[in-house]
Amino acid sequence: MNSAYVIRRLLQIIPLFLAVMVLIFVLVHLIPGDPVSTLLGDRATPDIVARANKELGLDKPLIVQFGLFVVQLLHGNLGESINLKIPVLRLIGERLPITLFLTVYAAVLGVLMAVPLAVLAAVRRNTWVDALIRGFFQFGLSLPVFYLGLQLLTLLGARLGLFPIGGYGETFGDHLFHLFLPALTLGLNLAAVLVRTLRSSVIEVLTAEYVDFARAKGLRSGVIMTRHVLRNAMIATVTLLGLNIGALIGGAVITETVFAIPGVGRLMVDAIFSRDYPVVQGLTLVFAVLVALVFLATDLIHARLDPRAEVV
Amino acid sequence: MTATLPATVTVAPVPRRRSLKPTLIIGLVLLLILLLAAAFPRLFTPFSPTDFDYTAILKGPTGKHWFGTDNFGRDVFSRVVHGTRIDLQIAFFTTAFPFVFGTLLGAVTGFRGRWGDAVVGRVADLVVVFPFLVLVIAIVAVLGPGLTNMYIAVSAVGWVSYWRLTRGEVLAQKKAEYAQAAQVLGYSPARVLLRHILPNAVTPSVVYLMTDMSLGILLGASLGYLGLGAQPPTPEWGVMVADGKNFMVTAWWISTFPGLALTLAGVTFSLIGDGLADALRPRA
Amino acid sequence: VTRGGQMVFGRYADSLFLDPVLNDANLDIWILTNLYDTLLQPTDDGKSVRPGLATTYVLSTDGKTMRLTLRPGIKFADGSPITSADVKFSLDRARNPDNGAWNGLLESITSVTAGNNLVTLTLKHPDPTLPAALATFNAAIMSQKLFNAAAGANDAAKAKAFAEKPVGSGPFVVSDWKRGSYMVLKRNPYYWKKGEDGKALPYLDTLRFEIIPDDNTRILKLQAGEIQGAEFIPLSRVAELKANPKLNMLLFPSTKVNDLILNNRPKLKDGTANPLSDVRVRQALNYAVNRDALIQLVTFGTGKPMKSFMSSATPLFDTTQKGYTFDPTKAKALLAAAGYKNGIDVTSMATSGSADDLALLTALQQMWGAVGIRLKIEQLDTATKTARYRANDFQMRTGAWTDDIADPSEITGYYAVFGATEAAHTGFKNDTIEKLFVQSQQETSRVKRAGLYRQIQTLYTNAAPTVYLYETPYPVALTKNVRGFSQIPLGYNIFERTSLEK
Amino acid sequence: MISRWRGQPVRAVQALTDVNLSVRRGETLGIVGESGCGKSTLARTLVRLYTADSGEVKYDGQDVMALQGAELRAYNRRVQMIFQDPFSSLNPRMTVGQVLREALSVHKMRPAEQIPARVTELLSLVGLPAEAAGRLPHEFSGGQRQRIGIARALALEPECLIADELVSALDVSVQAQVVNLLLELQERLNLTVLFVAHDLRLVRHLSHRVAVMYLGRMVEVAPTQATFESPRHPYTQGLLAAAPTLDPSRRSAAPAISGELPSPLNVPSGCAFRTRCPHAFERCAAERPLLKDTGEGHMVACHLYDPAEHASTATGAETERRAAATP
Amino acid sequence: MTGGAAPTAPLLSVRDLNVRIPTPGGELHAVRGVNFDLMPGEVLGLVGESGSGKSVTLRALLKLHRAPIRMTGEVMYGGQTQAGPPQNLLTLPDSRLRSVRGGQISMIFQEPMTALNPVLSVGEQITENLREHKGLRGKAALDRAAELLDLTGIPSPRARLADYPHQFSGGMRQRAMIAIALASEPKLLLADEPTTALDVTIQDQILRLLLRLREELNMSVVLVTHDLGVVAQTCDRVAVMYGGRLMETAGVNELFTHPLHAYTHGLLGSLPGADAHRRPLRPIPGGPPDLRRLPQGCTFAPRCTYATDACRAAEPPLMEVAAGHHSACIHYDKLPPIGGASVVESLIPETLVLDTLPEASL
Ligand SMILES: Nc1ncnc2c1ncn2[C@@H]1O[C@H](COP(=O)(O)OP(=O)(O)OP(=O)(O)O)[C@@H](O)[C@H]1O
Ligand SMILES: Nc1ncnc2c1ncn2[C@@H]1O[C@H](COP(=O)(O)OP(=O)(O)OP(=O)(O)O)[C@@H](O)[C@H]1O
Ligand SMILES: [Mg+2]
Ligand SMILES: [Mg+2]
Repeated sequence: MNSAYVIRRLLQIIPLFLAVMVLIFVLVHLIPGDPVSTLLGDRATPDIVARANKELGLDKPLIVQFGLFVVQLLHGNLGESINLKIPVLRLIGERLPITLFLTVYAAVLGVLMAVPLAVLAAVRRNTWVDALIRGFFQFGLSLPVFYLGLQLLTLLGARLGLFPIGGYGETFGDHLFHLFLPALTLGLNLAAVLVRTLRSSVIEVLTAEYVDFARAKGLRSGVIMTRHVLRNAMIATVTLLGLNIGALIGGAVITETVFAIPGVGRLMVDAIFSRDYPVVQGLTLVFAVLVALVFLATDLIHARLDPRAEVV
Repeated sequence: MTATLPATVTVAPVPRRRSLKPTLIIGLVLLLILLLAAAFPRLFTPFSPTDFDYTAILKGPTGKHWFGTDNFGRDVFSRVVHGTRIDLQIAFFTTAFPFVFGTLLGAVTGFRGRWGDAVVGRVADLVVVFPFLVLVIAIVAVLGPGLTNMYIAVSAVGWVSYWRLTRGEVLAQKKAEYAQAAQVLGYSPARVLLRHILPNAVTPSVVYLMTDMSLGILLGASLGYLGLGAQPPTPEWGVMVADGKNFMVTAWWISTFPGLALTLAGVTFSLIGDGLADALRPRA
Repeated sequence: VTRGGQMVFGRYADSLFLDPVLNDANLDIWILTNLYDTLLQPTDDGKSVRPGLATTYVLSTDGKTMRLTLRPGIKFADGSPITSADVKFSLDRARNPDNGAWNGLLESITSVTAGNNLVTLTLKHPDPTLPAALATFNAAIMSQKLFNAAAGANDAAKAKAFAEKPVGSGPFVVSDWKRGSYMVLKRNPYYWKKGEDGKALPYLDTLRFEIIPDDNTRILKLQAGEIQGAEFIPLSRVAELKANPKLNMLLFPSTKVNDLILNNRPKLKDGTANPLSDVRVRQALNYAVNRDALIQLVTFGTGKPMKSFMSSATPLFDTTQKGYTFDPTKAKALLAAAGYKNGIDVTSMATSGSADDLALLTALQQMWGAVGIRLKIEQLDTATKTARYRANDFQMRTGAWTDDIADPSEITGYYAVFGATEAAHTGFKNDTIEKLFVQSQQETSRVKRAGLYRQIQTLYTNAAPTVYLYETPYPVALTKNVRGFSQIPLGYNIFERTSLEK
Repeated sequence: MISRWRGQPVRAVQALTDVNLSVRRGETLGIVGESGCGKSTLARTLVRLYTADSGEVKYDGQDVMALQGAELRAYNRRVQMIFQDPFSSLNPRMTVGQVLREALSVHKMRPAEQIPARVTELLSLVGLPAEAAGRLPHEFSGGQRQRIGIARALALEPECLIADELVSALDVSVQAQVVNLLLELQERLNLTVLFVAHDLRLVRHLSHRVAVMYLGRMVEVAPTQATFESPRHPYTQGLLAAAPTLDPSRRSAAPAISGELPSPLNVPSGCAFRTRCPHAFERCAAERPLLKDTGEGHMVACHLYDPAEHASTATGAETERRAAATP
Repeated sequence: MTGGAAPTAPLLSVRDLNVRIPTPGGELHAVRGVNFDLMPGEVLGLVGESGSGKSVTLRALLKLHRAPIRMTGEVMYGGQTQAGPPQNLLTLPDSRLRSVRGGQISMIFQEPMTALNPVLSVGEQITENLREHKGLRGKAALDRAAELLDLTGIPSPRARLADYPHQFSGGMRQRAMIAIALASEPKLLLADEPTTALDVTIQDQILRLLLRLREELNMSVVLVTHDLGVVAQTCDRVAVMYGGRLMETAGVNELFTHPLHAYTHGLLGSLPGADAHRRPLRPIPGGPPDLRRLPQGCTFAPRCTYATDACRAAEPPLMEVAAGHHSACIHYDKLPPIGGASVVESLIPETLVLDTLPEASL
């Protein structure tokens, strides 16, 4: 893995970014509805709407608006939210860390759940233990997040009072505590996906010659499991994890709603529904870059784990 | 030269078919049940899934209403059974196009490579980094709400997975000797790809298709939560779960039973997927 | 009463813009009066006004001048005095036609003159709505000095800067605001109102709004005692929470009406004929609605049938109005008379994700289906829905309205008068109503004005440009120890007398 | 000079052009060499699975590299390949009958109604029962699968067979069955065979002439007997010495050739073998030896046998070399 | 078993070894009653066709098979450092077995690409063995690892320790694997086709290396292969396996000159000989048996030209038919003599002496 590769990959994000930029601009302006009348609702007379549109520059031809958008972007400015009347960059700056925290937390919990259980299922494959683990995660995979989240909230939060209901707290420790349930909800879903692949790769790796070779060397089974089996089995899983984390970043909407977490997922949905163009555009661009970075990170980790991976 | 070839070599009687794995059998049986429920919902249900019964609002499960009734006095059991058709439809339509298109595209680009592959790769990148929800909402907003447009939105994104899977597999398979043999036998590229490589490269896609079907239904539920999915009074499991969420405390049965149905469908698809992975693996 | 303490109140969404003049949404309006005080204030029943920052107002006999006397010794939350100059500044800003969506409420004022502690308003014409308008959020009094000190080149920019942490004259002042997450209000030590104990209000030290979008989560948090109050309790949960001994489930009377807004035009946007242009069809739609059943199904018994286009809590609501009864036979007959023996197909837009809209339309599908009206539901996100109806591209849509001002003119101007928004975009226009409304806007006699409104309501009901459904209350749940909270029919959440008892 | 789109194997073809390696009708040419030396690449290039960027392969006077579409398919009908791996060389999802019928019908080898009969005929030709037609490849043993592969190639009635490691994957007892089949078919159908293998014993048994490759280059091409009895190139000699003989009484202690095969990505300059050659001298690093006829069709690419150039170094060595060259 | 010249106790003594593998198509009896002895310092070749059970046998010696595969019989190992009676490895508890595995007995696998862990550097894979069995850590372990690589003939060993298996060529991988196996200085090396994946020139190098190391370390070796040439060049004694059973065991010269089993006979006969250019070979007809459905009697009978009803009636046991020569063929005495010249031949003429090549003088 070399820095030239990283730089090249980073440069590749630029055309992607441009494509996303054009696409999102066209798309948000193509969909019917406009921010002003949505915000003003019933009471807005055509005059008022027209005036507000003029103030926001929404009366200009689309191509001009696009030009202005690009010019602003070049100055590092993502514009100002039409609804909240504060700079988009600030808005994202406030909310993104929460979502990222949640995402990483969920990924960590997901992996912590998936790895030992997948290994257990693989080692005890085709026994009731395996069936139980797979059944449990199938359950996790088949239930909508809002249902799962609410059940966890009701049970672990309200009934047993183990965790706070919603919110995310002030300090790092608070975050860990408050975001446990939402992270668990997302993590369960993630783990459900991971367990499937991880289990089959562990099974596959277990039959590999080098595992037998390791046993023939007289190594302890713990060493064999971690050094030889898991390291190899994780290779395929890391890519999958990357793909899923990418999806998680933008897909935490429902979790954020259920758990009252003011993250970007919720912001995005609100912004789309209210046609808050600058927010949608800004968030989309940030998402795209983030997801691309996650993919890059995944590839780098992959290369770390698998010396055979060609990173040139 | 007097070669002493054995006139014929006896061919050992190998069992023609590996016996189907129990998982696949259970999966197929469950699918059959689901299909029956989808085809003839009335056979199983004494009540209409849409008619109100003001005298039985929010009643818990009883001998009459097995799964209880909802806030309109509709029989939850009937709604769950009738929902089967919609949800299988969702499972089918959210995956049919992505599967066919993604697989074929993956086959062609994997086989041909070069610039077509590069272009599709870039488009796939774009699709993957673009927030899905924005796309769905945009498409639904332009075309109107409802399942059809949800299908379109999902299709616009869903093909990428199949494209990746098939492309990778075709890349691997085209190096296999049987594929090269087909080329050397002077078959047209189309024949080599479609008749020889594709059938051997489609398995991962088919297996993923099963997972994807569960995910499709689940997505339908999530979009239902945002009001972008099935439109009332259509009984759709995901939307039923979403609708029942306000009654989760007072009338748990409204969302729990459709939730179980979702799980059942998920289990069915995943059992079939695992079974198919096994059955489709060519025997060496 | 116990003083002090912090109350946490769960809101379903955060405010957007805390400027009294330039804000747009109920999310702002409904809490603004806790931050900004007005010259007059709506009474608790929302039907009339009482003194606020002004102790009295006097109208000239021709009704074209109003003189208000400011309360002595009043201060902004930073301790600076509230002067008549501030009042002039605020009212001028509020009525500036370039500013926001609300200036129309003060449209009758031609000039504001500030005297010592007197403010004189000169009017274009006698305006019976003016006292109510002065009790409305947009006429709140801001500090000219503080506002002008805010960063920004023009009014809009200053407003943005100022509204991030506004200092007003209301009982509370913003101390911390994390958008989308929480907003902390501190007690304004300079607030003029006195409590039961003779000391200054408010009782609470701090008031914290937590943003909890999901209904279930809000309730769970309330039940767990993590918050002391929660707004927008789903009506389906009301009975359950009422039975909870630890909670007070309150249903505050509101001016909220829930109706179906019909496109009355002969042709729909796509050029097809619109059966709803026939008054008989519209009446049939109204007759075919079983409001009592709807109230049970959708509002879980908490609503009451609409009798007029305006809510029964709106001033000058005519108590003799009957609205429409449930009469499917008559509905059928009317449809037949209109030439639709085989029924009609109609489509209604609904707000996607709104459980209430869905429940309502699902129920209507059933009821109307029985008389041959086949309803198709089209769920659209708010923006699309708004864009569609503003472009008259709809046949029916779910509608809901809450008054912002303690006067019937607002809702009437929107629903019954053609005006700029074509009678709530229905395209309905009744010449008599138009005339009566103009008259009512200058009629200072309450009795005569009530008579005009009675005629308007009757005419409107008969023409049925909308389908009357039900009125719903504001459902707020509080823990048992919370006292003195109210939400007035206009929706304002009033925390000035709220206290946490031991 | 030539480069295939990925690089190295190029040299295989380059050697071919230099040598003007020709295969006569009915002849069996054996090609041996270590793994990765380009045997398969050469075989595949000949059937146009790979295309040479430059250089020329002529079949019956036809430039094979220039063939396109129908012409190429017609060429492939005449020049068929059989593959090494009995497991992956058959489409696992097609029955033997389908495989053969497809080949027959695509190339219209027989009218439709005669196809089933021809399938049976082909199967019996390779010693398989007629009912084999209904079976899938996995139901056969490795040796039987190689027979199926041969039948598939024969379906097109080719003139030339290119057999890439045809029997390498088979056990000796079964290997012999397939070798016999190949011998018999060649006799009966007058086939030209290019037999690519690394088993020297088999190559000697089957071939009329043998070509030895090292790192993509031809180092020695000679009649079989000459190759095995008087190998000239040091590599050929080492290769033969390294092959384990079946005589337990003849064991040697020292390895025949030391060192590893260099990476094909980084072929040594001059003679590619010089890094492992016990006889390497300065010139071997500087100059690439060309394949030259050293008499009786025995061609070697080694400076030791290159009198013209070698003369300039030392005369003594020259005489010695001559003595060795004509034993 | 046959101590012959060396009257010491065998290092390894295998009795009635059976391995049964449950498969969906029925139980696969992969190894059936295998018996043999291995003397200290001896190289035993285990030959047989693909699928005859060589690898399964070898793995069973170290109890490497996992449930549901069942191993029965005795694998008596007498080479423990602390002198004591030989122990049955098949019944040894895992904790004790671990010190034997890799410590006393090492194994090298057929495919160095798949047997080396692709994600661990070669150095890590050697040092983990040193840590486990020699207690070496850190620098000491690295030094020793480099020494071992050097021993197997890998140039600049120190630098190559950090390389991953895929950065090695096939021959080097096999050397690395040997280095790993030798790290613990074992008494016994089990080599499962250590050269099958390699080119002849490399195979030649590796085999010479093994023989040299055997001398230096006085190891015993079990060498599994299906290449008779390799056997001839490397082994002291040979065991021929077919259908999960040992068919014949003999000293290596004995086996190549006087094979006493129809199968060995056929095997040697099917090889191309020097004198029969382009003549039909003499294959053994048919193919190897399906271990799930073994024929009645001698497993080789269906392919055997000498088979009689007696062969098909009962499976003949492995009997001593000559001194140190065991065979499981009831017709061992009726086999025609093997055409000595045609089988035991050398590939290259003995007359060719490499040194006669012209030497370039400079
Ligand atoms: N598609 C390819 N891309 C890159 N390199 C290739 C490709 N095919 C072959 N090579 C390289 O070309 C060289 C020659 O390979 P080839 O397969 O022809 O060797 P071979 O002599 O047939 O070896 P073997 O005995 O192992 O089959 C090797 O170094 C190989 O790695
Ligand atoms: N894990 C297993 N599961 C099922 N069958 C197995 C397993 N391992 C080995 N076998 C079967 O056991 C038999 C003997 O296999 P083994 O690997 O010992 O053969 P071998 O003599 O080593 O052959 P080769 O020369 O191909 O390595 C074969 O039929 C094989 O298919
Ligand atoms: Mg090859
Ligand atoms: Mg083996």
